Formats: sequence, C-alpha cells, structure tokens
Amino acid sequence: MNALTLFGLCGSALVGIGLYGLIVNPQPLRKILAFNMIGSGVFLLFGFVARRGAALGMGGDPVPQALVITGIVVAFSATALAVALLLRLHEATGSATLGAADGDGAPGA
Amino acid sequence: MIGGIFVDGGLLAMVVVVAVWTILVRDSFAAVIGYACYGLLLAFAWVRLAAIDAALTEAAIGGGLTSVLLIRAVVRLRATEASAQAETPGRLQRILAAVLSAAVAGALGVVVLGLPEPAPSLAPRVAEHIASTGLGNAVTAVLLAFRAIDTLLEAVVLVYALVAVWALTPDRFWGGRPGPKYAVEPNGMLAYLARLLPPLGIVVGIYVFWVGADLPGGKFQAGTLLAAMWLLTIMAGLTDVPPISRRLLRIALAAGTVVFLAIGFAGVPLAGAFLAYPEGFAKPLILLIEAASMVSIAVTLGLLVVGPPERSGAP
Amino acid sequence: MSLLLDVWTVAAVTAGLFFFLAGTVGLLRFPDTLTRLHALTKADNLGLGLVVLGLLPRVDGPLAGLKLICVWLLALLAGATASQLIARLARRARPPA
Amino acid sequence: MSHTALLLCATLGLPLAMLLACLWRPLRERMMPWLAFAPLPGLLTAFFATHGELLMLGNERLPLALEIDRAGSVLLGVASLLWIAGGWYAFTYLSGKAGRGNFTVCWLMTLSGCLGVFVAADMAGFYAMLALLSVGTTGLVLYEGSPRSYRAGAIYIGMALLAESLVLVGMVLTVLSTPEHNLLISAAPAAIEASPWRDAIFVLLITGFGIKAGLVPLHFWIPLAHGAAPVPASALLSGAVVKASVIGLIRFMPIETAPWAVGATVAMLGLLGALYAVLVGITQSHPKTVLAYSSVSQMGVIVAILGMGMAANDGSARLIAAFYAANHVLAKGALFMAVGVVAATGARRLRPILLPIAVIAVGLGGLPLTGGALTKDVAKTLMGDGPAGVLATLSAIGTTVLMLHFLVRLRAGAAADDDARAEGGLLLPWLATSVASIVIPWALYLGAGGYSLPDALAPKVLWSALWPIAIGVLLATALIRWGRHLPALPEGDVVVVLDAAARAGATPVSAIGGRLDMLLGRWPVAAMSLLCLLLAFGLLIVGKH
Amino acid sequence: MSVAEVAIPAATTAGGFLLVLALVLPVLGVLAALALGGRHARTVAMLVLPSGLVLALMLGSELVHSGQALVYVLGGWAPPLGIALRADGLSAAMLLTTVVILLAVAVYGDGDFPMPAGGREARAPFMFWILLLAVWGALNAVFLAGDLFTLYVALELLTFAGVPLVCLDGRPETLRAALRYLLFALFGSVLYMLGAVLLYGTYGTLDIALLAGLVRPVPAVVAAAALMTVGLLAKTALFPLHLWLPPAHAGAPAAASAVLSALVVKGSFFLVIRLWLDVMPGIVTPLAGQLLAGLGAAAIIVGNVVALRQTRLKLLIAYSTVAQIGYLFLMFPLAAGLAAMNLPADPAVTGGLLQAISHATAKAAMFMGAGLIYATLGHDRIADLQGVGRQLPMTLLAFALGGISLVGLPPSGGFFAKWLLLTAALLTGQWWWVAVMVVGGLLTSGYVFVVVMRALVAVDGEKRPKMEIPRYREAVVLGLASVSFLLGLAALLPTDVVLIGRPALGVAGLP
Repeated sequence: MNALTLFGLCGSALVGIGLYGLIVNPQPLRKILAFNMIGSGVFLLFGFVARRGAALGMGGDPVPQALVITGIVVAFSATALAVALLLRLHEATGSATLGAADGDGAPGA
Repeated sequence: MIGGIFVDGGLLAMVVVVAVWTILVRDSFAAVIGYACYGLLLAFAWVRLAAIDAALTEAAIGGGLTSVLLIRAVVRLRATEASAQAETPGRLQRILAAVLSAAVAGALGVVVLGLPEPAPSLAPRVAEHIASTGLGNAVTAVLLAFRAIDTLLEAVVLVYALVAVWALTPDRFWGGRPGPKYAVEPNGMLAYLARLLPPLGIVVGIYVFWVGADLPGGKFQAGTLLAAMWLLTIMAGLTDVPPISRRLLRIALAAGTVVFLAIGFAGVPLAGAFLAYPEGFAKPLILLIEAASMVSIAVTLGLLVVGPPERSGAP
Repeated sequence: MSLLLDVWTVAAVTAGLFFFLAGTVGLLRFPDTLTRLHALTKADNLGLGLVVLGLLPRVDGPLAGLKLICVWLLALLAGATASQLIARLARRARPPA
Repeated sequence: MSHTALLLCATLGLPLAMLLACLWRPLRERMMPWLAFAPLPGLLTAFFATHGELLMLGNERLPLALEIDRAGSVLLGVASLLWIAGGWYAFTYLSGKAGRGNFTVCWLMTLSGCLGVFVAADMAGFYAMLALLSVGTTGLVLYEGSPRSYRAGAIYIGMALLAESLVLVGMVLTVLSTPEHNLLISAAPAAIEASPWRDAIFVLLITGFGIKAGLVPLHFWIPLAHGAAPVPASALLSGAVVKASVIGLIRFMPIETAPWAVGATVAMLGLLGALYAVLVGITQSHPKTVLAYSSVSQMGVIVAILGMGMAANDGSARLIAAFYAANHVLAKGALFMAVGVVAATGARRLRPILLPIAVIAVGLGGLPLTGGALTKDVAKTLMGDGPAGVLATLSAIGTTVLMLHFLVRLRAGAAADDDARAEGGLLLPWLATSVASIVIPWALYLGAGGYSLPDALAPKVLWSALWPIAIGVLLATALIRWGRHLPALPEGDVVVVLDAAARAGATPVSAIGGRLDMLLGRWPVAAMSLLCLLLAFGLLIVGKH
Repeated sequence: MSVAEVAIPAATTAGGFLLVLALVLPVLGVLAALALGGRHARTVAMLVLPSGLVLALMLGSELVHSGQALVYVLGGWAPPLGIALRADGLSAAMLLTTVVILLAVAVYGDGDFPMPAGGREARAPFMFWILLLAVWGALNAVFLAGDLFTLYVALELLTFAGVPLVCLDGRPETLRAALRYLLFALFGSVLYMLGAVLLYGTYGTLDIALLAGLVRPVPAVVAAAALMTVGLLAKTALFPLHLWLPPAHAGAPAAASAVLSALVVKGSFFLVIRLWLDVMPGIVTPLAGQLLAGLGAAAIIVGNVVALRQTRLKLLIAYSTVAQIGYLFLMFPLAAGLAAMNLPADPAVTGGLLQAISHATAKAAMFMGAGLIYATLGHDRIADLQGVGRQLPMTLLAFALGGISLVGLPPSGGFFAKWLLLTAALLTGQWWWVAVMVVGGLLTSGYVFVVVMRALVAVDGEKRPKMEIPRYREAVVLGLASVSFLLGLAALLPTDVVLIGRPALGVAGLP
C-alpha cells in the first residue's frame, strides 16, 4: 500500500461517484457534470498507469500522459456540445429535462 | 518519503469529499462551484503524479473552461431547477443505483490494484527515439510525433464539436454573433482587468507554447490561455464575438488542421511516410504545427464556450 | 548568512500562514458578504505576499524571483477584481437601507 | 449450348424478362394479352428437353443450376398448359377491370416461380422460386382489395413464409449433411438418409411442404386464398401452384430408403386429411370454396401416394404422384374456369356447358375412362388393399359427393339474365383445358406410364372405379335432399380457432412489449441495466478462467 | 508479459497509402466546406464523395490482389510506440458500403436541403453537407484505425457528427432526443476509455494486432473486455440500451435518419467485431457470447413486437432498426462455437457482416422512402397511407424490396446472411438462434406486409400531393433498395472479400 496506489483507488472511487450521479440526478446539467467526473476519474487512472511506468528519469510513461491531454480536450468538446444542446432545448421548450421515452418523435419530412 | 503518503492521502481524500458533495448537493449552482474546486484539486493531484503537462491541461480546461461553461449554463437554467428536481427517482432506485455504482467502483479498484508488476511502460522506447524529434518534452514528442494522428484527429474533434454547436443555431440567427452582447462599463473593474491582463496573458501563452517543446507546456495549454484572454475581453464588453459567417474566422478555425495535414503530407516525399518529419527538421516543423494549431485551438475553444449564435450579425 | 535567510524565510512564511488562517476564520465567522470579502481579500493578499517574500531568497536566479512576484501581483489583481464584482452583486441583491 | 440448356433458360428467362419489362408502366399496361405466351418455353422444355442434363449457371460457392427430370417434365408440361389457358382466360376475364397492371406483375411472378420450381436443380434457386411464387400469389389473392381478400392474403403470406422458413432450415441441415456442403438437390435424398439430423430434416421438410400442399390441419389458408382470388388466379393457384410442394417432396424425400414409420405417418395424414376436407367441403356453399376443399382433399391423396411410396421404399411413387398431380392440375383448372364461365352464362344456355363440367368433376372421383380413373388405377399399385386402400376408396367416394355438391352450387351461381352467354375468351380456354384434362392423362398413361389400353379397359378396373361412383351418387342425392340440415362451417374451418387463439395471444404480448419498451425508456432504468450488463459480462468472462 | 517482450514490427504494405487518403479525404472535405462556406459546401461534398467511391474501390481491388490486410505505419513509428492504420476485408466492405450509401443520401438530400439563392449561406443545407462529410470521416477512421485509443477518438467524432443530424430541423422534441442520444453515447464512450486504460496498464500498448498476441484472461483484461463491450453496446443501442434510438432516428429528417440508422450505429458495432473477433477471441467465454446474442435475440423479438404496435411509419422503421441490430449480434457465439470446433468461422463472420451491409442499404432506402411519403402526404400515419402506391410507385417498390431484404427472402443480402448464420448455428448445434431468426423473420414480414398493403389501397380520385417529388429522388431510393435486394448475388463473386486479411479464428481462438 504505497502512495501511488491511492491514486488508482481514488480514480476508481471517482468513477463510482460519477456513475451514481449520472444515474440518479434528473437534471441534464448534473448528468453532464457527473460525466465529467467519471472522465476525470478515468484520466486519473491514466495518470496512475503513467506514474507506474516511470523509468529512465522520466517522471512517468509519457504515452498515457499524452492520451490524458487528448482525452481532456475531447471531454471538454463533449461538454461544450452537451451544454449548448441543453441550453437550446431550454430556450425552445422552457423545460430542461430528458423527459420519458415518449417515443413520439413526430418525424420531419 | 513517508510524508508523501500523507500529502497524497489528504489531497485525494479532499478530492473524493468534494466530488461526493458536488454530486449530492441539491443546489446546482453550488454543485458547479464544487466542480470548479474539484478541478483545481485534481490539478494538484496531477502535479503529485509528476504529470505537469496533464496538470496544466486539467487546470486550464478541466477546471477552468469547463467551469465557465457550466456556470453560464446553470445561471440560465435556474428557473427549471425546481421542476427538474421533482423527477428525482425514488429511494429504492437511488439505493439500487448506489449499490451498482459501488460494485462497479469496487471491482475497478480491485482490478487496478491487481495491475501487473513491473508495470509495462513505453518510456524506454520514447527515450530511445526522442532524440530524432529534437524535442525535450517527451509528452510533446508523443503528441506530435509518435501518436501524431491522435492529435490530428483531436483537432478535428474540436472542429466537429464546434460545427455541432453551430448546428443548434436558430435559423433566424444563422451567420449571427454567438452569446449575449456584454455592455462595457467604462470604469468598471472587469473592463480594467480586461485591459490590463490580456497583454500579459498573451505573452505567457506564447511562452507556454514555446517552452512546450522542451518543458511542460504546449499548444493546448497555450491555446486555452489565449482563449481565456479573448473571453475576458468579450465578457468585459471590450470586443464582440465576430459573426460566425465571417470568412476569416472560418479560415482561422481550419488553419491549424490544414497546416498539420500539409506538413503531414510533405512527410511522404521528404521523410517517406505521412506524418513523418525529415531528419533534422523535426523540431521546427513541429513548432510550426503547434503555432498554427494554437491559434485554431484558441479560437475554437473560445467559440465553444460562447455557444451558438443568439443574435443577428449586425454589431 | 544562510542562517539569517532561513530565519527570515521561516518567519515570513509562518506569518503568511497566520494571515491565511485569519482570513479563513473571518470568512467563516463574519456576518455578511461584504465583511467576509474584506477578511478574505485582505488576509489572502497579505498572506500570499509574505509567503512570496519568505521564498524570494531561496529562488535560483532572478527570473524565478520575477515569476514569484508576478504570481503575487496577478493574485492581487484577480482577488481585487473578483471581490469587486461580488461586492457589487451583493449590493444589488441587498435592498438599499 | 445444347438445346436443353436453351430451353431451360427460356423456361425461366422469358417470364422473368416479361416481369422486368413490367417495371416500365407503358409495357406493363400492354402486357396482359401476352401472358398466355410466357409459359410456351416451359411447354417445349417438358416435351423436348433431355432429362438429367444439368445446366450450371453459378459458381462452386453458389451453384445456380437448372435441370429437368421425368416427374418434373410431366408436371412442368401440364402446368405450362394450364398457365397458357389461364393467361388467355385472364385476359378476357379482367378486360376493363381496374388494377390489371398489378395483376399482370403478380401473375408473372407466380408464373415464373411456379415453372421455376420444376426446373430448379439447386436449393438456393429452388427456395428463391418458392419465395417468388409466394409473393406473387399473395398479390393475386389480394387483387380484389376487399377486407376478405386482405384477411386471406395476410394468412396466406404468413403461412407461406412459415412453411418456407421450415423448408429453409431443413435445406440447410440437408446441405450440412452432404460432403463438401453440396447445394444440388440431386444430392439431397442420400444426404438426408445418411444425416445425423435425419428425423429433424424429415419433420422440417414434410411440415414445410405439407403446409404448402395444404395438408390437414395446416390446410386452412387454401380455402381462404383460393376463394378470395379472382377466378383465373384461383384456377392456377389450385391447379398448378400448389404442386410446387409435390415436386419438393418428390425431389427431396429419400423414398427408396425412408423408414416405414415416416412413410406410413405421411400417408395416414394425407388420407385422413383427404376425407376431412370432403366432410368440410360439403358444408360450403360457394363453388370456388368447394373446389378449394376438393383441392385440399386431392393434395392429401397425392401426399399419401408419396407416403406409401416411402413406406414401401418404392421409387415409382415419384412418377405416380406426378401423374396423379398432373391429372389434378388440368381437371381442377378446368373446373375453376368453369365457375367463371357459368357465372357469365344464363340458365337457358347452361345445359351444354354443364355436361362436360359434370364429366370432369365426377372424373376427379374416378369416373371410368377419365383421367381420375386412370390415376386411381395406377395409384392402386401403391395403395394396396390395406387400410390405405380402403381410405383411398373412401376418399374417391367422398370426392364424388363433393363434386356433385359442387355442380349443384355451380348451377345456383348462373347468370341472372337467362340468355346471357359467356364470351369466347372465357369459353375457349375453358374448353381447351377440359379437353386436355381428358386427353393428356390418357397420353401419359399409355405413353409415359407404359400401360396399354386393355389395362385401362379391363372390366375389373372399370368395376372397381364404378362402384365408388355409384355409392357417391347415392350419398350425393341424400345430401342434396337433407343437406340443409348440415351445419354451415366457416370458410377455412380451423382458422377460426386459430384466429381466436392468435387474438388471445397477440394482444397481451404486444402490450407487454410496449410496457417493457416504456420502462427501458426511463433513463435510470436504462443506465442501471447498463451497469448490470457490465457486471454480468465481467462475471461471465471471469467465470471460465 | 508486456509489449516489451513481443516485437511484431508492423510494416507498411503496398497500397497502404490508400488508407491515409481514405482517412484524410473526408476531413479535408469538412474543412474546405467550413472554410469556403456558403453554397460551396454542396459542391465540395459532390466532388469529394465520388472520389471517395473511387478510392474505396481501389482499396478493395488492392486488397483482393494482395490477398492480405493493408497496413500503413504512420510517421514511420511502428506500434507499440506509433500507430498503424489497417484495412482487412471487413474494413474494405464497410468503407465501400458507407460511401455508396452516403452518395445516395447526398443525391436524395439535395432535394430536401436546397442551397438558398444568391450564394447566401443557410443553416440547414450547410450543416447537412458538412455533417454528411463529417460522418463519413468519422466512420472511415473507425474502420481503419488500428489503435484502441485512436478508435476512441474516432467514436467521439462519430457521435459529434451524429448528434446534430438528429436535430437538424431544430424542432424541440428532436432536441430532446439528441440530448438523450448524446448523453447516453458519452456514457458509453467513457466506459470504453476506461477499458482502454486497463489494457494499457496491463500490456503497455493499445495496438489491436499487438494486443491480440498478448491478451490473457487476467482480471484487468476481463474488466476491460466487459467495459468496452458494454460501452459499445450503449452506442449501438442494443436492447436493453436502445432508449435513445427510436426518438432520435424517427425524429430526424429522413436523409439524416437514413445515415444514422444505416451507418452510425454500425460504427460501434464494427468495433465490437474488432474487439471480440480480433483482440480477445481467447478471452470472451462461450457464456458471454451467449449473453451477447441473447440480448440480440431479445432485441429481435421486442423490437419487432413494438414495431408492429407503431402507428407512425418512421417510428416503425426506427423500431425495426432496434430489431435488426439484434440480428448483428447473433454472429458472436456462432463464430466462437465454430472456432471452438476448430472450423473456420467464415460463415458467422461473413453472415454477420452481410447482415450489417444489407440492413444498412435496405434501411437507408426505407427511411428515405418514408421521407418521400411524408413529403407527399404531409404525414406518415400508417393507417392513412392509401394511394401512395399510385402516387409513389417506385418508392413503394423500394420499400417492399427493402422489406424483403429485412425479412430475408432470396436473392437479397438478408437471405444469404440468414443462410450463413443458420449454417453456423446448426453446425455448432445452437438451434435456439435458429428459432429466433425464424420468428423474427415472420414478425418482420408482418409489418412490411401491413405497410405495403395500406399503401397499395387505391383511393378514388387523384389525391393532390403536398409536394411534387422529382423522379430522380425516387430513383435513388429504388436504386439503394435494389442494391440491398441483389446483394445476395455477391456470393457469385470469385472470392469472399470480407475474409481477406482476417486472422484464422480457429487458431487465434485458443488462449
């Protein structure tokens, strides 16, 4: 049980916490937030893996670190899109929930 | 160092606590603020993991821009919160969800602890080949040489995301300006800051980009900084967002990726492979790519934050 | 010589930490937004300043020192702006007495 | 390219070409008069193609092959004849009616499929023809567009696809039983016999083809479909199209080696079905429906012949069944056309028409010197004098009764105007078919069958054919006298039960499906089921290792 | 054992550069359309798509000639340090299918999204053309990438291109559907990435080919397999994770629905194939395969039953997609079973992919047909489809042909897919999947029949169409449907393209 494993466990915990939020919180905004939390948990695991691979004077395996940077940017793009969609939905309907699967997507031509 | 475990332990404990609070707290605004703090704490965690590049990115994008996005959203969505809360699932479902999430997290933890020793690592291979890229920062070498395609596609991801955001524009506003119009307060504090800070920010940004080749830093961190400066001037009302129909803007968006692709193809005749750099020219070419990308990234990130057009193009 | 520097560093940083502590207490104990802001900004600016002063002798090279000072100045600037904005919001929120 | 190859290609090619031509509206509208010519190559093939010459069109991965054998050519020939007459008849019958374009397309589809199954030598092709035939038939059944025809069409396509799925699975098993997975039908019987899944294949193929043949109790779609289709279509469906199942059984069943039990079961099913169909048929009032039930009965006998062949491991059953079927093709075709003719003829002019109809009708029951008598005589060699023979005789009596009942119902359906006369376009094809239905059986009997005239005219034969007719006539008179006391069974008898069952079953299932979908549409439920799947996969994969 | 010990130097093969072109061409199209803007978006798409078709054909012929997978090592950095692009038969087939369908959709959509006069730029058409190219780029990346993380990025690209397609016409309910879709897709992709982390932490590489040689059933790998599989299932909308699909696919404009239903869901499905058949055939257990196909079976039954309940045409088609996705997953236990018997898994693999392709073509045609029907009648209530047969004969024929392909009658691709899957199922003694396929086919025929019947009913008096449909649009729909209908004749090709360059599962299957 060294300090490093704590990061691994913390990452797993964050994933779990995020999952719970993603499931139970009805507000899309909070779901987006939870998604980001899961994501950061995963990134932390990347960091953990990278740190384990430290060698030859490198503080960590640079490849996972690079992957994290890519991942963060992708996650941000996803968040931006989700938020924009949510705000547009609110503007159009006044409500901001996913609603039930009424299934009635009145088809467009 | 035995002190390390306490520092890390405390830090991570705080991270987890803030995370739990962020998820559970009833008021969404509070949750978003909580998330911002969470992002900063994570940045520290990254520092502890000796991943400075990741730390910078997490602080700048994960903590900074994401929080800005979320705050803007939560303020606008205030009205809907009560009604939305009504849809919270019942106790039974919540317990079930908690159990399942805990099970997944637990299993994950077990797996993580069981990862093989000695840990596999590409660090040696990177060390072996980094010389041929002329770079000092291994992460940058991975991003722009060894796994350049990921970075290329990532730049494309940003473009896609922006296109998707713009697709949400109400038809009447197409070609208009994103976000609300911020009124400038002549001697307001924000305006003052927005006048004072950007020059400094830009210098720092360019510095971060420049050292990125050899030290922690790089185009993403730099681009984020520039985007932040831009957003500051916008929110202070000093400048306005350009209408999305403006040709120059579009070109700025595409430029980074195009330069990347051009250099990539140049590699075919010059270095024998797509995305390969000719011997000795690796570093300048990479810096060129980064410079171009930095601009595109800054613009794209800024526009992603301000969202789809909400008013006509007229100033 | 180095002993003196050490003493200086320890003293300055301790003082800085004290101000941080005070600021936090104020944040928790003071009655309304404006007073809390007052406590927070004052203490933080001072505290950070002292910490920077304490660390200055230990930096290698003037550039690093410059960086430290920049950090302080930027923190001042940001703190001032933020508190100013928040204060304005608070005043708007509160009915003029 | 040998003449056989040419003929085989043309048999399938001409109808398909005309079908393709129908994609273009102007051609489609003008296609009707040419329908009668589409089957000509088939007719020529039946006469002139050399048997057993394989024409390979595909490659080894998908061998699309054509071939004609003895039994096949018999059926192909009579079917082509009936299609020719039917095309001519339909041209007149539908003149001036709406939707002739659609009718033409469906007619050509059915025609191609019907002739195709007789020449297809590989399973993929055979199945394709079967499917084409089903789709086309559905269209013909739906032609009138009445609620009745919709119900009939829906039930038909449902049963047809069910049958084809069973056949498909049976085929795949058969292919897997052949070395180097051979798709040629000629390899099927041996493969089935040697197959580890032999019994499964028997069940699948016999049930599948049984449905297509209208084997009781899976016959209910026939009265509905053949009742609902317009007269010329019914004539072809009841006469030619149902024979696809016969050729299927003939080609696939390992008659020489099949176990006795299988054959006996099939035979019993067929014969009992034949009697049952008669019993239901005499309660029907609509002449076309009566004929449809008679078809069910006759198909039962044909299947029974093959069954007895399997029981006795006597390969001659193939030809006999084909012969029996051939007679039925023409006779039933003629009778169905007669319905249209009579409907267009006034009471005063009815007599000259009714006479030949009567001969053919009673001929199905085995009236001496008719095709019916010849076929029954030939079939006797298989049926023997055991229970099968008895049942066969009973069915002959029953058929006689049913046919007389048909004549009565037919008479009632004459045109209101006493002086009305059917136009030549209806009369001539009907007459031609009638004549053919008398002549062709003789030709086959003496030619292909290798029998001689004395065989047919031996007093014993005549007597054995005559006395069931006599009894039939007696019963029929009784029926006509007291028939009104019989209960009026609904068209397609057991279908009523099935309808009820289906309705009782379908509604709750559909409701459950809807509710389940709703439930899974809720975010928390979906998300949690995702986590459950996650754990499940994890555990299952860990499970082994 | 980590990647340090194994060194399989991947080398660029002849024609490998085609992969780069196939990957980059659509992206260039997107950037050009964005930068040039205005009406040029359409021009760009119309230029790029055909050249993409040529490219896909060249790639295919190169594959057939060389008889082995094409590889391109990017930047000359061989895996594990670098990344390689790979194309085997599966990739080539999907590349071709994608570009063909997109071409058809482009021609069709040209009618729905006319460029405004005077070079002004309007949102809907501009976005339509850009997103068409965007989906294409994302899919090509999915089909060609040889690295699990690159594939993650590609998947996100696909999502970002798919979501705006859902709400292209900006009606509120489509916005909600799009949000559901986006959130659930993100849920899936984050799980996928989690799996990737575990794999890297165990073997220090994410290269598919290398991993295939390395993976052993240790906990981390098992967890990775589960995480990635489920994440991809969520993106593929396999029952019971289909909550987002019906509203999204039914609500989108017809052209978009066609792309979403035909192609976008196939992207993540393709990754499931890669994962189960290429990366960890030795890891996934028979039981897991049974579970996967069991979900497929449930999808077939429930999807079809619910489809039969629908009163709107587009929703019916959407639920039919839910069911058809189920068919795709039957291949996994079959392939595994064949491998376990040391038989070549060809029937299962070819059957599965053939099913995917024929469904893609058929479903695209059906959705576009539904769009034309909607445009003509002004609604798509199945109960009131009378007269369509008279007004849109070609469209109805296309719908029927597509339906026949879904039901699986010869000579459609659906038939041969069914034949191959049946063969595999019976060879491996998994007869229960046979029953599922038969029942599914019958249910499918049910709703196809209902729709076609309704549409064939003649109405007295010519109904005035809401909008005149130009012939070419009907022709495109019919053409695509005919492709699906005649796809079975691909069995007449000399070689089974799908299987080129695939690992022999019989061997790879043994841990």
